Amino acid sequence: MSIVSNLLLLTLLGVLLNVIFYKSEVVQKYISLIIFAILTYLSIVMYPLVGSHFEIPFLIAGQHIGFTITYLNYYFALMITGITLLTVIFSLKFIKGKEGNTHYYTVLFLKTFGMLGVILSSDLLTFFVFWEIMSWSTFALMSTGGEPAHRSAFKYFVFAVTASMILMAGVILSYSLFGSFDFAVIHGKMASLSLPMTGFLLTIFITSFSIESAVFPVHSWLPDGYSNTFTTFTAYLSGISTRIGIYGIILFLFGVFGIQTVDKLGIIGKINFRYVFGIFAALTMIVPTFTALYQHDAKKLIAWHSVGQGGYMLIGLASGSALGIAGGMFHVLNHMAYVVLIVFAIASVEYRTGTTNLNKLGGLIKKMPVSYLALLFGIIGLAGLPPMNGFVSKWFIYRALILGGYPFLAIAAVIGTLGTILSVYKLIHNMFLGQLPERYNDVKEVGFSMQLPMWILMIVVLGLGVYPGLAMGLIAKIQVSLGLAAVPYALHGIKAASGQLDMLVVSAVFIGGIAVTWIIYLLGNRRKHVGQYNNYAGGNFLNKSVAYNFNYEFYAALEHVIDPYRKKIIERTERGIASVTDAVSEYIRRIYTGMINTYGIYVVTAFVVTIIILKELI
Amino acid sequence: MNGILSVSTVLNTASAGLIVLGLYIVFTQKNLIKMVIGLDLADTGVNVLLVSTGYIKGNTAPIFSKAGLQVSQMVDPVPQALVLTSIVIGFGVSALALALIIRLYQKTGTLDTSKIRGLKW
Amino acid sequence: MVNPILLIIIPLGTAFLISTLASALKNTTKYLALLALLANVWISISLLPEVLQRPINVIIAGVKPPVGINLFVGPLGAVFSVIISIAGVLILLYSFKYIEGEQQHKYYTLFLLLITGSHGMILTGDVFNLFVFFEILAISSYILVGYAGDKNGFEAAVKYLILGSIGSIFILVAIALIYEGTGTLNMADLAGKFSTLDPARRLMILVFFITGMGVEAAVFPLNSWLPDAHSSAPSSISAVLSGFVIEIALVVIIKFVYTIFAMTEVLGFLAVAGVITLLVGEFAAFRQSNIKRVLAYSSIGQIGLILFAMSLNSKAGINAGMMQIINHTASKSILFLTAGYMIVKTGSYQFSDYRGIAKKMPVSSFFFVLGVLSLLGVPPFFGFFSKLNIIIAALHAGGAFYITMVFLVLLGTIIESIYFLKILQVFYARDTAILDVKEAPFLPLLSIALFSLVILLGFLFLPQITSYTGNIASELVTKLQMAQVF
Amino acid sequence: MNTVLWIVFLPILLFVIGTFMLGYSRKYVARIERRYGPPIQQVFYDIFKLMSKKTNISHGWMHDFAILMLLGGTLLTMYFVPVPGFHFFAQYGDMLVIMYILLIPALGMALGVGETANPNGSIGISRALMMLAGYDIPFVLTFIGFAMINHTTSMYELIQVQQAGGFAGWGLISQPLLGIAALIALQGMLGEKPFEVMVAPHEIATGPMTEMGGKFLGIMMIQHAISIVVELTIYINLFLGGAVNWFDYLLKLFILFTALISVNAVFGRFRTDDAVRFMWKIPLPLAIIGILFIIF
Repeated sequence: MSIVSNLLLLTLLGVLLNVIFYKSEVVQKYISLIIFAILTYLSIVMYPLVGSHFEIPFLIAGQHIGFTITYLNYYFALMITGITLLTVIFSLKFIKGKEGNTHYYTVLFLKTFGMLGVILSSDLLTFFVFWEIMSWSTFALMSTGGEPAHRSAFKYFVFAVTASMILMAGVILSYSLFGSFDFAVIHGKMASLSLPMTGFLLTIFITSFSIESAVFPVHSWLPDGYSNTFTTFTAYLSGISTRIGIYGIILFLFGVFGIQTVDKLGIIGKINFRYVFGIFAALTMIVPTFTALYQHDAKKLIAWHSVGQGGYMLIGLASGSALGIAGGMFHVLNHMAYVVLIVFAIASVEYRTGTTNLNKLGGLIKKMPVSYLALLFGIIGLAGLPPMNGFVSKWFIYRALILGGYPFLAIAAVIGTLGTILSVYKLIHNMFLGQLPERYNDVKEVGFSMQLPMWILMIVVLGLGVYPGLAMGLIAKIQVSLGLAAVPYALHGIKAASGQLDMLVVSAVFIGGIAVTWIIYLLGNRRKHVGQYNNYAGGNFLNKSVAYNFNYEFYAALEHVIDPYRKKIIERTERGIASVTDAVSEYIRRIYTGMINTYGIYVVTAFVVTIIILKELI
Repeated sequence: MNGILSVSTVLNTASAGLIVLGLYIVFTQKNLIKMVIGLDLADTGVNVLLVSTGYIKGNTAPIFSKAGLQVSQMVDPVPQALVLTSIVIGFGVSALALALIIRLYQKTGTLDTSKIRGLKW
Repeated sequence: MVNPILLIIIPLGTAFLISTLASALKNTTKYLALLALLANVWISISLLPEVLQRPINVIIAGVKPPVGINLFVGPLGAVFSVIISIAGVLILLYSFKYIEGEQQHKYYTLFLLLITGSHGMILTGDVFNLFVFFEILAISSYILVGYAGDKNGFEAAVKYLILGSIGSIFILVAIALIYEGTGTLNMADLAGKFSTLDPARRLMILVFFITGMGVEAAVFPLNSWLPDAHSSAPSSISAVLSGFVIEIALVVIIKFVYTIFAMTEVLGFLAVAGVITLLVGEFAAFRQSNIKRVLAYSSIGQIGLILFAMSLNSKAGINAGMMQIINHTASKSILFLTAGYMIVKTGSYQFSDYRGIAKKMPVSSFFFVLGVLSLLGVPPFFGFFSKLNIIIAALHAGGAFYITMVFLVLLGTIIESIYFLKILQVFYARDTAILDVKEAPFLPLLSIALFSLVILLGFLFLPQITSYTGNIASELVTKLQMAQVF
Repeated sequence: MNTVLWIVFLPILLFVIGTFMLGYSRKYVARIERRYGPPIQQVFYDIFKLMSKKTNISHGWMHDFAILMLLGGTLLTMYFVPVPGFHFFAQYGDMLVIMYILLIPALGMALGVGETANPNGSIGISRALMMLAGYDIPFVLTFIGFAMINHTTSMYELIQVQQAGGFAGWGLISQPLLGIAALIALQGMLGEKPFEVMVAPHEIATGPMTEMGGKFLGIMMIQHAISIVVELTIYINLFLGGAVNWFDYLLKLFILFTALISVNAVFGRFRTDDAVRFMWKIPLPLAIIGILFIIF
């Protein structure tokens, strides 16, 4: 039981040590490495303790701070500590000597502390306390990296504080309704609550979590916020930070409210709460994914996809079937693995070339093959093509949607996938393929400490793709523990009555196909490698002075088709809200005119108004 | 005294009139000195009101000026004590106000409240 | 038993002593003031346990109430005395360096008078005495607002004075009406007799009193003096005014409404007034560029929140409101005091001129952040627990009305968070325009640090604090203490 | 044993069919254009010629690997699509799997072409991917509708369902809107005119094939032959009731292909944006209306 307190205390210790040694980067990085290694170990060996409960004897409003270990939060704890460890390993070199890195590890620890607290908490109040710590440290994470980061972090803050306040209202409303903060107690009393109130409460919670997990239309803080900070933080934030919102949604939909309660919340006919939620998820998949097409910055492109991929997780959860929920939860892990892999690859390129601008890069495959491979694995996962892991979870989701009778949500998922394929190809093409600019001629592959996390993640991405059962075992247990039907899984696929999935066979046939092709390939004469200037140029010659490349406005024609539909409603609404707030506050300020005579009149007016109102009251 | 005009009615009316007049001056006059005068007027009105609360018809001042004067023949002494305190305070506030206004005048060169709006919004 | 009257006499006596001995003592008068306030701290703290057992009723000059004048020290008075004394000492400590010059003895005299008035207002058991102490407090704060001697200071002082005088006229009218109706000025006596008055007169008295006191308590729209006064006063005085002066006036209103007038039916109206005050304050602060005006408007917002909490007509509400007062006293003092040295060092009130000040004044900036976090109610700082309790209390009051109010309160918090964050981002900007700014001296920082201990470690002492504030709640809501004495 | 034989001979079989179909297509179009046209086995000669070229230019390892991914992915798809007498792999992957492994060859080629560092290639890939966004959405939507109504995503089971219903059970008959939408999308998927802007020989020097020569182009042609058959088979399986035997199968292949290349022969090519717009304006609403019919 002490493992939970050890986990939390160790992270706090990490914060403390990093604050103390804020001057020495070397000390900081080794402390962080060691502590995160221990944390990862601890969260792995936490497994036998699943089901146990733990309290810190400290009262807030008559409530102990309670923690519990369930399969669900074990799953998330593993992801958090694992990915943080990899981020730290990657950062060892990456962050060295960068401006503004003094508190790099401190905020990382603080953020981890908040996230671990959120997922391990067993009652609403503890959840909220850690949620707040998490939001503030996310803000701190986003703020590192200069003026644009400050601005976008500010935007995040506005959303996050709104989310926090909504969550606070929900937390306290449910306390006054149920008389307890404890998840289990609330779950037990849920049936006694009237349906409109249940719907109201659930909407409050889901709205709050939706903001944190960047669901359309409250997603706009994410792309800038994630892409303006350090690239390693981009990876960390996209990989796990946003997904704590998903954790909240899973916990409240299935753990606290229960799927039976949620399904009672009908609106009209087949349209129920889940369906409405699914529509938002569908929009989350489509709109941000196609916005990603327009990006010229690798980090921003991935950040937009990070929004879009959240839609897949949510739509899986919204489908309500065992397969869909499993797909949603599995996609959290898969997305984390491949998105971090992708961003690490981008970070490697940034580390060597100093830019992530897609219009300035190109041809780096010759110089950085490992990073290229990492990016390739990542984008195949992201696009959801076999045999990588992204395919498996997306397959669950598509299938759940089709068989559950949600054709339009399913097509939204397909549209999202197509948009993803298009933009990830642009990503890999503009960075690694095409012509290598002369200025990158002496670029080298990154060192071992940066390659290691990439190799690990490549193995994870491919491994989970071929053997999804590795994770499905835990997910099935989570489903059972949440009172859902478990998905019938096998080590390398799924067991279902009609239309099965066996990733091992798919991969084996693929490899077989490649082998056959290789034989055919060998039948021909030997190929000869030539340089990039030895190229067809319509009969002309090429040399380094000729920019013979196609990467700017890669999808101009498609953009031309989509443009009329991009009304930027969200942006304009946000700007509208901001200017209304400004105007309101500007008018309210004007109450204080500076004229003492008016002030006196206010007093008498207040007096008269009070009398008039109170006369009615008494 | 008989009829409508009892002493307390007169006093109450007078005090209400003074207070309203004083506040009216404060709200309408732009000269700070005049505002202070208005405040003083209102203050006086309140003091009249205070005194009137202790008035008992037909009784004398609460001073043992004549032998054999009973307490029951006197008006309530407490409000008189209160009024004394209140007058002193009022005096102090007026003096302070005028002092501050003088300093303000030295800094700004005007007594017009519509021009003394360095602090607003 | 220590006589609570010393709480009033010591600062009052020291004030006169300082002003008479000023020529002899020169600049050492401040130590005298410190001694007096330290004595106050000791007295108020030693009173606490006793008062919680049974309230103390001090009879002055041997004449028993209801005729004589008395001090009534209930849990409310005792806890507030502690708040006033401690905040007073710490702010005085800050003033040691902050207030300089030949005439500083005037500052300390007035400061002590202000403390006298504060203690008097909260402890007195007599309605007219309340007025007298109110005037002592008010007059000393008028002068202190203009202490800096600049144009803004005088302008604010004059405005404050005129509005304050209007307020005191209203209070005095209320007192006259009270005396006319009941023939008594003693609060405990009044509490018994007030209900015998006819409703119209009760209403008149109540409204006169609330309006008059409301000017000092900064309830919208009576608070128009506040942004000017709090932003133009020396920062130490801003801290005092925001820290406990407006709260005292507010608590007096609450005390009267609950116990003396016993008109709890108007509480709903006060709750709405509180929320309106909160929203007006936060929105008005939203576009400010002067750091002290931001803080002043934020005080309006906070006072609205406290008024809302205390008007919930429940123990939980008063409990939460008291915690919020403690939080606001500590965090707003921190903010004003740190801002004070930033203004001194940079010479500017515009926070946009403080770009990257965190590099030059790291300690001050750090405390500023702490103050902001606690004020916004971020866990695990003290402000979180008070805000949490306020919302719990509000939702326990039940009904769509209070749910709406809670959402408005939370909206206010969002606005507040945004404008404070803007300031923090300026503080921690990477690029810095200021070159020759140094950290504030040690003594002021010590004072700020002691304040921040309250918000940092407050959550460890939650049970104790709750037991004190809980007593206040029962004093006000069930009127137990009042009955114990009489 | 039977399965092993199928696994070994299916690719060869489909390759032969595909090559003859390509040859037939050239001849058919030539006749419409009043030309004589090449012999029907011309494609065989071409492939043999390309495979035996001396010089094989490559721009790097991804260029080499892309070609393996291209044909490997196509073979993978081929095995999962049921043909009469062989549906061994259908139990390991359903239509959803097929839909996504169909994209592997495209991705492989895209990566390889990218490495060739020829802007014509990149433009071709860009166009191909945009076209993908155009035709794949309606195509997948028709499949979703069809799968939803039959409560299965397995292609083999979809065939069974259709065959159980006889001629009226054919997807094209029972769900005509979906069938027509998918037919139009299929034209795009095959890259026939009017949807062949990604190759556009006169504008971008055959696009993706610009830097491909020798055995690389040869393998691409082999892949093209197989993939045409596979894509047509998918349509047959989904909407033409599958095939009960090889005669039925070849007949349906022949008729369908003839229909498509007839369109190919008489149309010019759409600009990319027009093609995408066309796909989103005609087949997509058709498919949506079809699905609305299914729901209500």
